[in-house]
Amino acid sequence: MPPFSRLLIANRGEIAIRVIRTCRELGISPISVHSDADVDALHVHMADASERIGPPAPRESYLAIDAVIAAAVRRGAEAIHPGYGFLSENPEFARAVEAAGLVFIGPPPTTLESLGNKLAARRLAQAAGVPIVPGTTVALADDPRELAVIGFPLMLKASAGGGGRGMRRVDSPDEVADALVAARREALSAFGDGTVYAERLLAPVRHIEVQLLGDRHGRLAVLGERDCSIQRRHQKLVEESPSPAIDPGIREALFDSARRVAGVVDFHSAATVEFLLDTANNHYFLEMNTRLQVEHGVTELVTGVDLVAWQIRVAAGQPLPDAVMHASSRGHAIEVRLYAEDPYNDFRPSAGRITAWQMPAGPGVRVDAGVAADTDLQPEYDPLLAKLMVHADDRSAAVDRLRRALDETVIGGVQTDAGFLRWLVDDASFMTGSYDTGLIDDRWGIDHPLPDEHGALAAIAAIAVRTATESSPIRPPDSKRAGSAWAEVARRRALR
Amino acid sequence: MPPFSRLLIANRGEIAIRVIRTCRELGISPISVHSDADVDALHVHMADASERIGPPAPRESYLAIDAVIAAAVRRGAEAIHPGYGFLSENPEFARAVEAAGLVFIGPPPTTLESLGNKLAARRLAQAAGVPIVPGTTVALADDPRELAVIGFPLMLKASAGGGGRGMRRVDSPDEVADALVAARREALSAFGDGTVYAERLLAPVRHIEVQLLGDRHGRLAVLGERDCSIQRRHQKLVEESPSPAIDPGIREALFDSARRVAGVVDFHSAATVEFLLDTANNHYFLEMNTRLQVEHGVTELVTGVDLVAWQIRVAAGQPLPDAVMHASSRGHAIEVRLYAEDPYNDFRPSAGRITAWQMPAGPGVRVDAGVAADTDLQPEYDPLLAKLMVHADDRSAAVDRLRRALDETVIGGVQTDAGFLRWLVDDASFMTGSYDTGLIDDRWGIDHPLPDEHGALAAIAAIAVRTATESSPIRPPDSKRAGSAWAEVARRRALR
Amino acid sequence: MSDLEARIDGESVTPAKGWRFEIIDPARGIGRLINGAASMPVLVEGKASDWVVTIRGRRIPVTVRSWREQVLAGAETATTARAGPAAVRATLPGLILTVAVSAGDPVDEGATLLTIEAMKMQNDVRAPRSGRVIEVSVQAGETVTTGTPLVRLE
Amino acid sequence: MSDLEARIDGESVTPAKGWRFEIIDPARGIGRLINGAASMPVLVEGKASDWVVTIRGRRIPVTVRSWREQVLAGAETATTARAGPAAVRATLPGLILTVAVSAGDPVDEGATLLTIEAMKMQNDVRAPRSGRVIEVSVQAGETVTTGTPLVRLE
Repeated sequence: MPPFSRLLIANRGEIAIRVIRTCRELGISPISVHSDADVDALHVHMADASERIGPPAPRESYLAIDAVIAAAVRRGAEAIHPGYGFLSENPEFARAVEAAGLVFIGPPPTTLESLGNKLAARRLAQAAGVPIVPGTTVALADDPRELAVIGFPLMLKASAGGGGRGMRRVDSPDEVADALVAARREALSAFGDGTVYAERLLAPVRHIEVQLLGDRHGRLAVLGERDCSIQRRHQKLVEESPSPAIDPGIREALFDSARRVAGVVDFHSAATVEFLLDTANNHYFLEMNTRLQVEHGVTELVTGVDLVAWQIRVAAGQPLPDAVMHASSRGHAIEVRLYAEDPYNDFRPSAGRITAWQMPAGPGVRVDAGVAADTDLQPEYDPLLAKLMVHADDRSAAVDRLRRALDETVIGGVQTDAGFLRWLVDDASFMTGSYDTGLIDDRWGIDHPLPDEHGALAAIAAIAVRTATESSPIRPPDSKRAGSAWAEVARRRALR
Repeated sequence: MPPFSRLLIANRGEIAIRVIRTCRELGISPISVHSDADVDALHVHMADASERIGPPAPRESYLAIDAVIAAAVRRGAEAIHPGYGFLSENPEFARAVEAAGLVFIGPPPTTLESLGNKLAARRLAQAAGVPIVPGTTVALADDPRELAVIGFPLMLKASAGGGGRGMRRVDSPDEVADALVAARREALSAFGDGTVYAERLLAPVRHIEVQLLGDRHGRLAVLGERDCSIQRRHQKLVEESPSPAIDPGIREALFDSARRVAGVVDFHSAATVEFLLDTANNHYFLEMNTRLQVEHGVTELVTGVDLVAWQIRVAAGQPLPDAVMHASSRGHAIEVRLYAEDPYNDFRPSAGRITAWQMPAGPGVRVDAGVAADTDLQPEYDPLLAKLMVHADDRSAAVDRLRRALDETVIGGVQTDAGFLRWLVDDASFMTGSYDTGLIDDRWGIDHPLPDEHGALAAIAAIAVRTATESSPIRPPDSKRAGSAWAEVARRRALR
Repeated sequence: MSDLEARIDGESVTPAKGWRFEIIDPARGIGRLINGAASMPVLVEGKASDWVVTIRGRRIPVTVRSWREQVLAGAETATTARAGPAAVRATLPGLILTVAVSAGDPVDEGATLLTIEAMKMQNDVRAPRSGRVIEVSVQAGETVTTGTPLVRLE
Repeated sequence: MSDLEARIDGESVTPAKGWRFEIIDPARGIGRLINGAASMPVLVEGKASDWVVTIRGRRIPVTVRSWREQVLAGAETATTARAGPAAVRATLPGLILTVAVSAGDPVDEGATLLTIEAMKMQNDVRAPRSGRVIEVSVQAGETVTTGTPLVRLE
């Protein structure tokens, strides 16, 4: 018996497809939603049906609580999976789902509420006896004297924040005023709440998080950790499990802290407790994300536990079996996120149409993609194209596999961060696992120069293709393929 | 340090690509070979270089020992991986490789020799105290009286055989003469050796095989079993691990028999010992394949051991580490082979061009493919297109995942066995794991009728597409896409 | 649309009730059949009246004709049915291994006419009906492609 | 072939020695660079003189011109260089959040002209060089696409 007969996924892109796949495996009919920008999106085509929920702007579609719930009711869905981002950690949404008589796939609304406020979560962790990053535990005033006590450099953060928004680094007292205005403005615009707090900026530091999975009967499984220290703009680019930085003692200390935080709230479903780890191996609570994490697949690869399937099952009341409670970690997994971002221009989003799209395959490779060839990127949404994951016996084999997989990857039409990722797998600090959150700033920089040898190779390729296509007749301008001059080469080869 | 700096793969299709991928991960430069029919094959494009070894006929290219070794020498390869089929179990080839000063990735030539002769292998297993399928242990005479003792029905098999060739079922004494002539003729034409022996036809039985991996220092790892009972023409279509039919006691008995057979020969590299298991749980030695098996990926998924990487490492003299020696099995894996064969016409090979090619992805799915969109199938070679593998917590979840993956699979232009496989995942005997080698004959048949509801659905789709493309202008006849009438729909959509 | 009739294996087929077809990827001919909760991916290839619809891995040839085309096609079929000798053609490419009949031989339906080796397998080509062999167009050792006439029956 | 010159970022580039390029999949523009033992997959998109070569994930724009085209292009570039006011354009699509300057304002190189929100991020648009603002073409709240002129500098 499937846990539900019909489930609506209140999200888009790769995570909507991830949930659709599990629905199909569980015998649940998946229903998707779409904005006007996503009529032809991949997640819409893979669902059994899709409901329009509004115009492209997220606030009017994927964040529109009423529209999403109306869609679920219209289609007779019994449950809603929010994915990550958008409404996934919104207690108001979770309450509205339950008020409509549907099941929300996630922790209880009160838990979303107490942990969604980052300041409240800091107080909560502190009360549970878990070390937090030194800083304020109440909202900053407009002229915050207490900052001098914390010391510089420090980070201003939005209490309602997440995903790196509303964050500002402050290096000295005279930068405080401007930074506070900027952080408040960004926080207000992004979350409708200008409350800001301060944390000392710890560096060098690693970002390590612990995956939790709980049922509605009080059982809590700790499914290992993920090291997410490679970030740009405080957003993760690469995640791996196990962390190459910790030993069993530190791991157990992190697990213990994670259990403590979860223990003070009413918890079930999947969540992640994030920590910073300094060079003295002290760890500090950062926040607890009460939803599926982008990088959950890394944990699935090493533990063999299907997190999305269990989120859905525990939401329907099923208890966690011993096999999940005592799941052990095997081998090493690494995920890299393929973003439509230009790593040669400070990782700014790139726009356009994907002209070529070839993903790697074979042993130990998993790809969760949200796009395909001929997809037009929608500037309204997150530029994540796909998650490329590898799994192997040990870390060294996983890095070798990742390099092989990246070499099989072909994406045309837009610059992606694949250029950075391919550099990364040959970087000494990544190969040894000794990197920290400063890797991109310290070793990559903002405008990584083009190696001369790559320029010289590009010249060969361009001259060779121009020569090969020289005799080609002019192609009609409506040809969709970017490499349209190649068409003649293809035709001649086909005739031979 | 890579085990070798350059390695030649004496094969084609998916297995050549499989080995190329591992070469890249190990830092080895992969060199491929190709016949004139394979100039544009995928495996050629993925290697660092490819050498022409002859015309399309296998005998003049992929089976041409001198041409393959000359190619390896020309390119400075230090080792040759033979894949499966072709020259992989040919002792003459293994000797020629070593005579050329190169490393053969496989067991020693003497072992290929003693196990390649199926009759000799039967005697060898019997001497090792392993039960063999009842039958003859010497070559059959032209008028074999001993057949009466074995009893009917029985199987005539080619001593030099493999892959189902040179096999004939004999149901009664008066069929013996004709069957013997036919089996001899096929054996002679396929292997150049008309020696034939007889085995009682056991039914119902399951086909279960044990994966072995040995190093050059006397260590032998037993890496679990695979159940390969779903066959057509005595060739496997579906494989899974663990076998749903056996308990730990039977498993240990199979492992013990496998160890005994390997113990009487000089063994290293990867090999598989095949058994039949009857309903009383008696097992009988069938043969030992001294090479990588098509279905090796199933074992890789449950054990986490990269068989190809270890084949290469042990060939270079590396010992097997304890992690491999004691690798345990986790979860359940199933492989289905996507063949260009028509399951509605007795699984006969289909020919043509692949017009659409979309493989599944996401959690727990591995695809090893040898073709892509626009590949022309070469009638000279094995019609295997790709191996679709799934891995999940338990068998039931693996079957659900396989169903989901098959529903994501789109292959256009040629009939494949996907139609059978999609039927299989809903078949009661497959879902319960209670099937035996008679499944296709007993439950599928030769010309599986078209369900009325599928015909009625096909009618809707065809009428809808004709209607949608009705207003389309006539397309130029050289358009490569089979669904060329669709082009107008695509164009209109792109303009919108 | 009601003007169009679908035929499978020559039989008229009534489209399934309650289902509709949605185009997904027109560049590759991929669509989805939808019926409320259920849906099924399908590949549709072809043009004009000749289509091949792949459902659950099975390629189903569907002829879609307007009434006008049906009338024309009907006349043509009638002509074909009256035609005399039957040509047995290769259904797959391969090497002719043995030829079991000669011109003039009478054969029963199902009798082996010749053997073709293709993709590692020996395949018997059998008589589609009883009759007398008029002509054998190939000999052992010859390579044939799909559609090559092999034997003509009276 | 020796007639063709490749330029990257306006600089003439000498093709790498010892390497050759092999076409793999012309339908999608995929090829491979080969140098004895080593090889590297590459994607080549474009036509005529404008190409983008993707190597190790980096898109490298390469201009390939014959001598004749170089002479013509040289004349054109010279004209452009002499042109006066500089237009600052949007490099990504998004929503104008704030506009920090007005016509007539003097700005220093690197000064923030306005802020665009795109893909969840606030991006500052800065002055490419010092000068006086001639015109501001957008206002806060407006949505712009890539290439939209935002501000003109003297």
